[in-house]
Amino acid sequence: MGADKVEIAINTVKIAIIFLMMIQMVPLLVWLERRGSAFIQNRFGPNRVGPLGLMQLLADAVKFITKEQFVPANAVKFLFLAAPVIALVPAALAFAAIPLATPIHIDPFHLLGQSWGPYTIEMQSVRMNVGIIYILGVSSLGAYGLLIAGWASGNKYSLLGAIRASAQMISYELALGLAIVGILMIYGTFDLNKMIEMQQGPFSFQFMGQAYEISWLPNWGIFFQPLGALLFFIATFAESNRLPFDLPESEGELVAGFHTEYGGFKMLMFFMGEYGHMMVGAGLVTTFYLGGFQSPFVWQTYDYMLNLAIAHHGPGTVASALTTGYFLIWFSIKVGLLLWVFIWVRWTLPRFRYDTLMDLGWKTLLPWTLGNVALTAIVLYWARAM
Amino acid sequence: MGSYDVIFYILSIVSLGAALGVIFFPSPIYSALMLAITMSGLAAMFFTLEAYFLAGVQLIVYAGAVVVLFVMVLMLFDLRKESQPFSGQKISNFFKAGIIAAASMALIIPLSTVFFIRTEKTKPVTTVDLAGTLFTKYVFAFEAIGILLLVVLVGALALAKSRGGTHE
Amino acid sequence: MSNALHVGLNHYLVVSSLLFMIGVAGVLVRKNVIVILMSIELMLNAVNLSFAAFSHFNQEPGGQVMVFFVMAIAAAEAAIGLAIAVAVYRKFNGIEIKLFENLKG
Amino acid sequence: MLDQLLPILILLLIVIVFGAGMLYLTSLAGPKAKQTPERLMPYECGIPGQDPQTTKFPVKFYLTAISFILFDIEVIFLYPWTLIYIENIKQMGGYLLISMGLFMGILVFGLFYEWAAGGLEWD
Repeated sequence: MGADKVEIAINTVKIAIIFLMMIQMVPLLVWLERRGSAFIQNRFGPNRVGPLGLMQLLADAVKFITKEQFVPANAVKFLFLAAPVIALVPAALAFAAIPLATPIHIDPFHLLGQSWGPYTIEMQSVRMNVGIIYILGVSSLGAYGLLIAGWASGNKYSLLGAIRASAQMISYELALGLAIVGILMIYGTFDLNKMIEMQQGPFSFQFMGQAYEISWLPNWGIFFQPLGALLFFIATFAESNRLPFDLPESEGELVAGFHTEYGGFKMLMFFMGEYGHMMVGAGLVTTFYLGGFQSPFVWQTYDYMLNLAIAHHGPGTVASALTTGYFLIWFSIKVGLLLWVFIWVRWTLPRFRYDTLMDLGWKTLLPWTLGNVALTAIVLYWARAM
Repeated sequence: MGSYDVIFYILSIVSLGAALGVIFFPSPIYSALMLAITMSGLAAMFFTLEAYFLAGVQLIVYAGAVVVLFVMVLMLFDLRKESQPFSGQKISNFFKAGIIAAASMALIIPLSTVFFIRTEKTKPVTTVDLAGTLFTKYVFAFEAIGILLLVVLVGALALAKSRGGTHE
Repeated sequence: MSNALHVGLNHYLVVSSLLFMIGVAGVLVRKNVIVILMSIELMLNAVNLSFAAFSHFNQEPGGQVMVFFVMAIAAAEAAIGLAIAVAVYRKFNGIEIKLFENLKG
Repeated sequence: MLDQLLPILILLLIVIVFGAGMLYLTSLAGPKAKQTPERLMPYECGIPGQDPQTTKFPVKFYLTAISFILFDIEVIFLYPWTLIYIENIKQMGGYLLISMGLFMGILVFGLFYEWAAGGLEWD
């Protein structure tokens, strides 16, 4: 967190900004979802409130805030109110470890009669040297939010919906953990920043001693592990209970599954948890398989962009801020595209029945990921050790 | 009293308090949630010991799988608050003396040496060392764990399939 | 006094022994089988903590490997313990420890 | 150590304060309606619900949770293996491949045994 008080303060503000940025994404994603589904189903979607329905976000927010704080009769009051916060914690903690861009280097400057020393601010809340294990550990806590919500609302059907949702979540967490092993074998590290550094430059690999290089492909993880990327992406759908995996909320008698009795801002918090998991999933897919925050066509390393900026603006804060902004834009473009795929799949694919859903998790995804791990190990051994 | 020590004391108070909650809450679902807090607190304490990989594994295995199983099973039993959760049977004096002796020994020895022995934090044990030792020195135990897991899987299946009782 | 508060190996041992004692007390005191299983998990975690502390202060990776194995075995034990508890619950419709006496041969 | 644990604790604090604060504020802002007994009934799509004791005890869920724990431990042992596999693949790659192959083989056999014994069926 930095040595002196100032750096700790800067980092705390940065953590709060990244968390609030994640929270601000929720109304935007809700709007994108409604416009997107309207576009897919050939209708208009919200366009009354402000241009293109953008003010609809504000209208939704006000509606959620002014709803009545309703707690049903045989609910356990404290847990009933605590469940939305518990559902929000894993997504926020997991998003903290995803690298957004290269760090900003600020040169010493003079302000308010004091000279402030040089700072480097990491563009992520916490730089973990076991990044991916921490993210898996924290997102496995997501099941508690559902279980407590289902049990505390005293409604028999929401309890059943909660247990179904958490059973689905834990079985796909297995496939998620195994799908990552394939790409981890190739990177050989858990640190997400090192993984992104490894994905620089044109596509190059060693095979039986010679090094090959394909100059028109970027050196991204998806070209090393196409099957692993697909399996990981499917598993992130199920992790965030998104369609076609949101069956526990949609059956006739389960009505809305574990959040049947919830309304107002508590409901919005469950949305924040769901969209938070979606953004963590999209961030992980970009970091592992799509080269993190790097631009696809300028394949040189980071310093290429830095030198370009320095050539125009001279070394200093402005140059590094420009490169960080450049990479931040590329990161948000990739995550945005993946979020659109989440929404696009939701409004095109039909829903699974519960037993086919669990069969897919245990009988197709799990064997495929095990096969992928075995195949990668053998091919790696054949390529590198022979 | 650096900031490192303050964090250690906060985490240990949280973990021990939650552990006390596990055994003193009458309704078992509350004690299961307290167990989840204890596990996460211990994961944070592994962080202070710079065993980052262990902290992540603790979160994945304990806080995210074992305690979720406890919570699920308790919810399926649908128990409400237990009338009198503590077993009232008498504990013989000999047994009580043994407990008090063991407890005091376990506390006095580390507490007494706190004032004399000063252990400095060394270079941390990295995950690569852990993996290196695991697959070279302890590889037999590693394979034995694989067989143990298979046995447990077969056992759990047999238990789940059995109707309980003597028929068929 | 402030020298003694500087955290060393012994502080971790004190916390681990306290946690172990809470686990033992839980096993002795409670009636519900699942809470007894949870107290056993507490005891195993106390051992994990002291293993990690010794491994950190003595620069010995063996300690962390032991924590790894203890976790694997404790999770397997919790799984089997719960499977037995559920089987007993389905048969005797109660979850107190005294129902387990009916399992005698 | 500190620059990895402190941000997480601060973020946890921020999330809890944000969540609890917003809940409290919105409870002030919302209207206060009269709590009639019908209104407080759990939502059963209008049909008066039975009491919760009559639900059938579904055994299937805890079996999934148990097999999840067992295969999760297998995944946990794979993670340190991936760290050291690529680096010293030249000198001990074969040895590592065989040791992990044996471990995974045992557990894949366990998975197929569970599949055959119907552990993964959903009635």
